Amino acid sequence: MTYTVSTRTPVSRIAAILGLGGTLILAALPFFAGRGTIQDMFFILTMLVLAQFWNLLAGYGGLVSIGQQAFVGMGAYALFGGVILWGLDPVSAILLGGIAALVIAVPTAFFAFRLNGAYFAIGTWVIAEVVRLSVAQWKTLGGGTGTSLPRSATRDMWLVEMIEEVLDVRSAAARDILAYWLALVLALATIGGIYWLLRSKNGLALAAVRDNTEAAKSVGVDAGRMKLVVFLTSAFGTGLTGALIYLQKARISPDAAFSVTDWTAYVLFIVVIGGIGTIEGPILGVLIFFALQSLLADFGSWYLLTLGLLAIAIMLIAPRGLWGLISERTGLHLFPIRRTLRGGKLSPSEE
Amino acid sequence: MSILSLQSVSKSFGALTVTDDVTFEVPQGQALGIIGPNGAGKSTLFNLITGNLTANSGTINFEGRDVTRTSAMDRCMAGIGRSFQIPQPFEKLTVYENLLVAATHGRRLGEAAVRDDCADILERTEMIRRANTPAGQLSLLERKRLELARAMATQPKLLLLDEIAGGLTEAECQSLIGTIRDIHAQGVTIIWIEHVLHALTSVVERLLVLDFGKVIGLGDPDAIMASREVQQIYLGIEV
Amino acid sequence: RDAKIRLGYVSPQSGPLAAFSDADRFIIEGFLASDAGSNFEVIVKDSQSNPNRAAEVAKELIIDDEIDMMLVASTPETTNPVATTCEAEEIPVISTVAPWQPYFIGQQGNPGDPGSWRPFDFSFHFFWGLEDVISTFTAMWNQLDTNKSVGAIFPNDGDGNAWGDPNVGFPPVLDAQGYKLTDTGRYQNLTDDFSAQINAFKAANAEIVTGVPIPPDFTTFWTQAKQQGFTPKAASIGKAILFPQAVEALGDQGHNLSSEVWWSPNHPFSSSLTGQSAADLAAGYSQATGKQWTQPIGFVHALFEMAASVMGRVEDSRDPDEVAAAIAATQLDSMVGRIAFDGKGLPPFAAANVAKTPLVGGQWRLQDDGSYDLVVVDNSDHPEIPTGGKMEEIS
Amino acid sequence: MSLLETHNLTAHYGDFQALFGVDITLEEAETVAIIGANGAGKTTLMRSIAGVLRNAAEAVTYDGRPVGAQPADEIMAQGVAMVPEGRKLFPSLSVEENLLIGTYGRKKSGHWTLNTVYDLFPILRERRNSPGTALSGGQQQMVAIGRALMSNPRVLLCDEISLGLAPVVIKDIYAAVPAIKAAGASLVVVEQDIAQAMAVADRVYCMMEGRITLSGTPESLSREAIHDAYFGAAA
Amino acid sequence: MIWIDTIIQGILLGGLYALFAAGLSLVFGIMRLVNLAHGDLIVMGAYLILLLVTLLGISPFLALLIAMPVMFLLGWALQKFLLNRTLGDDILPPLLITFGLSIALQNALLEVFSADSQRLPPNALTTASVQMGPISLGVMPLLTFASAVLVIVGLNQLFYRTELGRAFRATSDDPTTASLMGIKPANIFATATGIALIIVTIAALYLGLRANFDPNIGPARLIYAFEAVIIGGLGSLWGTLAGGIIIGVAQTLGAAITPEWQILAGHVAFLLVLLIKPRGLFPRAHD
Ligand SMILES: Nc1ncnc2c1ncn2[C@@H]1O[C@H](COP(=O)(O)OP(=O)(O)OP(=O)(O)O)[C@@H](O)[C@H]1O
Ligand SMILES: Nc1ncnc2c1ncn2[C@@H]1O[C@H](COP(=O)(O)OP(=O)(O)OP(=O)(O)O)[C@@H](O)[C@H]1O
Ligand SMILES: [Mg+2]
Ligand SMILES: [Mg+2]
Repeated sequence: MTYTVSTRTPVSRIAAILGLGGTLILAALPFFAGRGTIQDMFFILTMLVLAQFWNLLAGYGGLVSIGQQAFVGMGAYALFGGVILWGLDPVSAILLGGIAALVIAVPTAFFAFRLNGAYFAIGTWVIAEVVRLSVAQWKTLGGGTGTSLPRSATRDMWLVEMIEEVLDVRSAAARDILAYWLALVLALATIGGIYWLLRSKNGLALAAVRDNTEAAKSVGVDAGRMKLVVFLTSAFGTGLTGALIYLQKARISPDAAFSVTDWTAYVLFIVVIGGIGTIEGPILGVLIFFALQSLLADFGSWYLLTLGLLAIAIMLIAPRGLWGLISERTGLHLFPIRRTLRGGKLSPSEE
Repeated sequence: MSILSLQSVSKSFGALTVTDDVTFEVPQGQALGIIGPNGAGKSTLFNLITGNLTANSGTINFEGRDVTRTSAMDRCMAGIGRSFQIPQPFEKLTVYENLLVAATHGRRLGEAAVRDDCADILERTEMIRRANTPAGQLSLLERKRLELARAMATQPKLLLLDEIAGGLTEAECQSLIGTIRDIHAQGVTIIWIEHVLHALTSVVERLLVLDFGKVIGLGDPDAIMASREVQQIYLGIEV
Repeated sequence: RDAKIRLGYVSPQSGPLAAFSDADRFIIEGFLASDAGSNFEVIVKDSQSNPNRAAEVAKELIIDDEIDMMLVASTPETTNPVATTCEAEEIPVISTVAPWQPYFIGQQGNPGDPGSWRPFDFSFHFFWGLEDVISTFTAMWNQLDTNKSVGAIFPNDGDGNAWGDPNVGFPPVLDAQGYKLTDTGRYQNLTDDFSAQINAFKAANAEIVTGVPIPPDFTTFWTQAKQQGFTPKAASIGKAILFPQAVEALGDQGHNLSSEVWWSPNHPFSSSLTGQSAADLAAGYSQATGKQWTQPIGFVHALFEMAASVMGRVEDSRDPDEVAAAIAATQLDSMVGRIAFDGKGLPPFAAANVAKTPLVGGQWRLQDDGSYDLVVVDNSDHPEIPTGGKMEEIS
Repeated sequence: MSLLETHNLTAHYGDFQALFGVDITLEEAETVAIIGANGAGKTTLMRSIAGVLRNAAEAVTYDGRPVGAQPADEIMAQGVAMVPEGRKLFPSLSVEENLLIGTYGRKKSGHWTLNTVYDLFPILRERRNSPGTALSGGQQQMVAIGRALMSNPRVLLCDEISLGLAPVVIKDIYAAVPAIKAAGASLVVVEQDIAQAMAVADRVYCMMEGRITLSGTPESLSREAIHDAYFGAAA
Repeated sequence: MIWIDTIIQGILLGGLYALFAAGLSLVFGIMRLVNLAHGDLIVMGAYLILLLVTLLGISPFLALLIAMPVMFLLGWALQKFLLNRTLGDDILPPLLITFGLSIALQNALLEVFSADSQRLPPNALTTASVQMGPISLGVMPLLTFASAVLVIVGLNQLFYRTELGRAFRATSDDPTTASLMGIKPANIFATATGIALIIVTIAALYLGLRANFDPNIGPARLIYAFEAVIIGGLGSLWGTLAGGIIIGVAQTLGAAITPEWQILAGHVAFLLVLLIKPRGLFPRAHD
């Protein structure tokens, strides 16, 4: 009697093919799209990465953090420090950003993991404030004033010259394209990595912990370690993203880099509106967020007012987010993780 | 050698002492039954053995190692498997995935390595047809079977079963007895809490009676069942 | 040329700094209605007082709206991200309403290391600098009889760090002029308690207070100072008491607070665009909006004067290098005085990018009807601007 | 017309169905017992009647009115009180406050007041100011019963009030039942202790897997029949 | 002497924080609701008082009396029709809804009142002080502190002496069982939020009298309020006062060393307390 296991569904196969095609188009985008599009896509991709990592934390790990700005800011400041103080190339300094975020994530976890639920949320927020206030004392990087990346550093960045030549664009545009490609790689790696995690036995364990922690422990799942790994991973990824975002902005200040609204509240909005606990949710969420911003941002406070009201409305209508609503109605999963056992006594007629 | 030994183990919730100075040993390979009135502390005793609760005092040894303060996960890895009285399935996962969690994490193996084992356990517990059903949709009986199957998937040396026969029809009960005997025959030590006495006595070699958190009897099942005290306390029947 | 010249304009129109932008609409409408203005299209973006947002909208203006030149106003929180973006994008930008040090030094990679500072190619700025505010403040204090002991409240933000800077800020100048400065360190904005500073000032027997706090913090400080029995003879404060509403919020405690004055209806300047005098402009604003005049009005107006002047002197407005060269060559008599990037009064490193405008000192005087009037009390650096009275002690 | 009836009552916890069409009746001044194995659905039945789990309006009728769709507080206000399984005292409240909460929002008086409850369970008078949860299990159960009585209910639902109690304490608790009936309440008693149930009830329902499998007066039911209904038909 | 003054000023500052926190403590304690809009509600209260003061020309204290019932009704409706629908084990829905409420409120205030910073008209009391030996204490901070203590005494009376208070505590322990006792948890929660908004109005009065406010100033104070609630212990009102004082004193002590550490010191004190007592100083025995 032999059994096989598969997670694919017909829909997911189509989705995979479409996804592959989409990825190729996205990779080739700089060859035919204007700079505006590239920048919009950069914004979408970086917000998507932040959203995926927050979703990993809150949606899969049950760790509702409102202190993600600590990792964005830390990653960004590490990039500036690496470039300005130690003369690193900006592209390699992005990695430094991820590592710096990881380094502060360790003591943060030590502290915050003693807290639960709402306490955890507030605790992470306070820690992020502590990091912000401490970084604001870092006088060589401008303290509370902030600082800008020297133009020489960004101009001579790796690959920029090559892109300039190959695509025949100005240096500023080449930098955008490089940043876009980096963001694309990061986003694909993030989605791929999270999908891989969810399909691994550790992903299964995460789901089990989410369903029933006590029972999960009783079958040998190390719930504490799972959470720690998730926390550190998302800190690292968030730090990388922070560094990349500020590489592109080229100017930093503590208030901007550690903004709870920009890097946590909007991210939370994206995930929850799209659908928490799914990979599809943040993708849908970031598109909605971007659409709203492009349509309404010029209306100043009316834009933010609308955003706030929309958050309330969607939470009341679709508590599991828009993707939750869609997949409930249609049973659609673009990233299926359910393992289906086939064969043996489960011959098709009995299935 | 005894696989499990408890030395003066006590546990209380606030003012309520639920496990009161319990001492006993279970020899390797034995099947021990536990009976006692509702609220006697049977399930609590299980929770103490598995690490879901920590004892206030006393020591618990498993395979000669003191495990009193170790976590539920560590004890699972050491070889203690359990079913919950109130089934605790991972509701969003399918039956097969429920087993997969237990097998891959309880035994630190890869998914491919445990696939056939899991399927085999599902067959033996007659759950194979439900393999791809989310556990949240199971009926109570199926949930209880899943509890057993998931516990087996961790390949325990000591298996703790908490009221898995309640509510079964006689035929189902017999098949369950068969399954448990099977497991036992493979050398797994079993401790089984059960109110369905005929099922229990047809498997276990010794019986432990718990009342108000105290051990009030331990020995040969027939002798224990014959005692007047047990008849009165347990069956609530005036004899 | 048939197409209009495209100007991008960024300012904090919402959020905590929105008061700076109250007159934007009035000025821009006036500009577009003027003769020169009819050649222009102005695309206005709101930074929402948020530096992240400021950088984003700057990029949008450059890339999506394909502007020819950027104008940006009001506080380093908005000017710096926009100017940095333009510099990177190689788009000419003119900024104002931020002292030039936080603008220039704040955009350097390592603000602590003057050796590493570099001039900009496309970024230009006109306003006054810290040396002006220091000289104006000390001139005002010198009108009074004090013990020359000064307490300072400098926050940890763009302005505060510049004012308190040991090289370019207050400390060296005050030292040179024989003032004793008590600076307790950079506090965070939105601090709720200033007793540490007040205690330190009392201990130093400070008779003068200076600083550049945000309005709520100054109110907290000033109220607490009174409660705790600290009563300096002079209080010269930047930023916080710029707007009449902020002074009115102090009740009668605002009387004789002093501040830097960069523009007023009494300034003897007129517009190169419309020929209006400063008084005309202020009166026009009050008439159109029903609000009292504020200092940014003149500078936002001058920003558009600059745009008209620069673009009038170029062949191809779409050529960033030509436009940048035209800005650098500006010699304009504007609503805020003469603007020229001739390095006058500036250290060599900033000479190419900064033009200085005149600064005088003023005092808020409580009127009988409960409102406040800003009276120029010191013009020692710019005698051409008339004074309306003498410096008075806070009683 | 009976005081309380259920008609084809069902209940779900998420995807899981716990009750499958349960019909029971309770007459005025009657005591019925519901017995069954663990997980049979006894508690679920009580929670459905009390309004914690909602149902179609017609699924539960009380005094002739359909009340199945009403929330717990409204059902309580009409005179159906419950002693929940596991006592569920409010830990932040003292014994006396726990009792008083039973009268929340009600001005109507009746037989049961603080005094009469203390007379019924004198030990509570001594412990009136202790936190409710500092009491022994039996005393806590007394508080839970007293708390339900304070509302002077017409129907009292008791879910496993002997659970985890010593036989002597159980005797004390059940000794209070005649007084409760005398004060005018009809009782639904859920019990796992069959003997106890038989002793107190006028009629008995036996449940298995969410269904009623047997009902009748205690005298009419044999031990074998109960055993079958309890654990499934014997082979 | 300076140290004593520093500590006393810190205690008085703690009174302000406790006042900001008391309403939050009530709501958090009873419903486990993390209300991110609390700071903005305080600012809204300040604008309401300002509006009454300017329209009717009355004293702020009189305006407070009019504003309180208005805010109560608002809180009641907010809870009943919006927040009640988000309660449950999951903390995310209330987090997102109150965040939405927070930015909606900020921007609505911005539209109506503009970004100009405002202040309730100062009066003689604003800068008045009493001399205690060498230390000069502001009347307004003293009044703020006294109000915080009064609010907490009042809430304690309500909680431990009234039928409503019993219902609050019972519902907080276990809403399901409370409903079996004839309590409507939805209404109890609505009443609690209503009362919280009455306290918010009192906090708003002092916020407006103390310094300038503008529509964006709410969130900055929210974090201190949360800290005070958490280090005090869930549901402990005196704990909230203690928490506020700890943060206030930590801030003034930190500032006395150097103002750069002022706010940092408050946060660090919070983290230290939680490191030693993860459930706060006065946790409830259960939960
Ligand atoms: N976490 C807990 N907190 C407080 N009391 C508890 C807790 N867990 C169990 N108890 C109490 O401990 C006592 C023993 O419970 P336990 O579940 O061990 O009984 P049991 O013998 O398994 O009963 P049953 O046969 O009904 O399953 C009961 O009175 C129960 O209410
Ligand atoms: N909150 C819940 N969520 C999911 N399932 C539940 C819940 N409560 C009860 N159940 C399930 O419903 C079924 C009936 O439970 P119920 O508590 O009504 O049984 P009972 O007859 O009262 O049992 P006991 O004798 O143990 O009290 C059981 O299978 C139980 O696991
Ligand atoms: Mg049990
Ligand atoms: Mg039950």
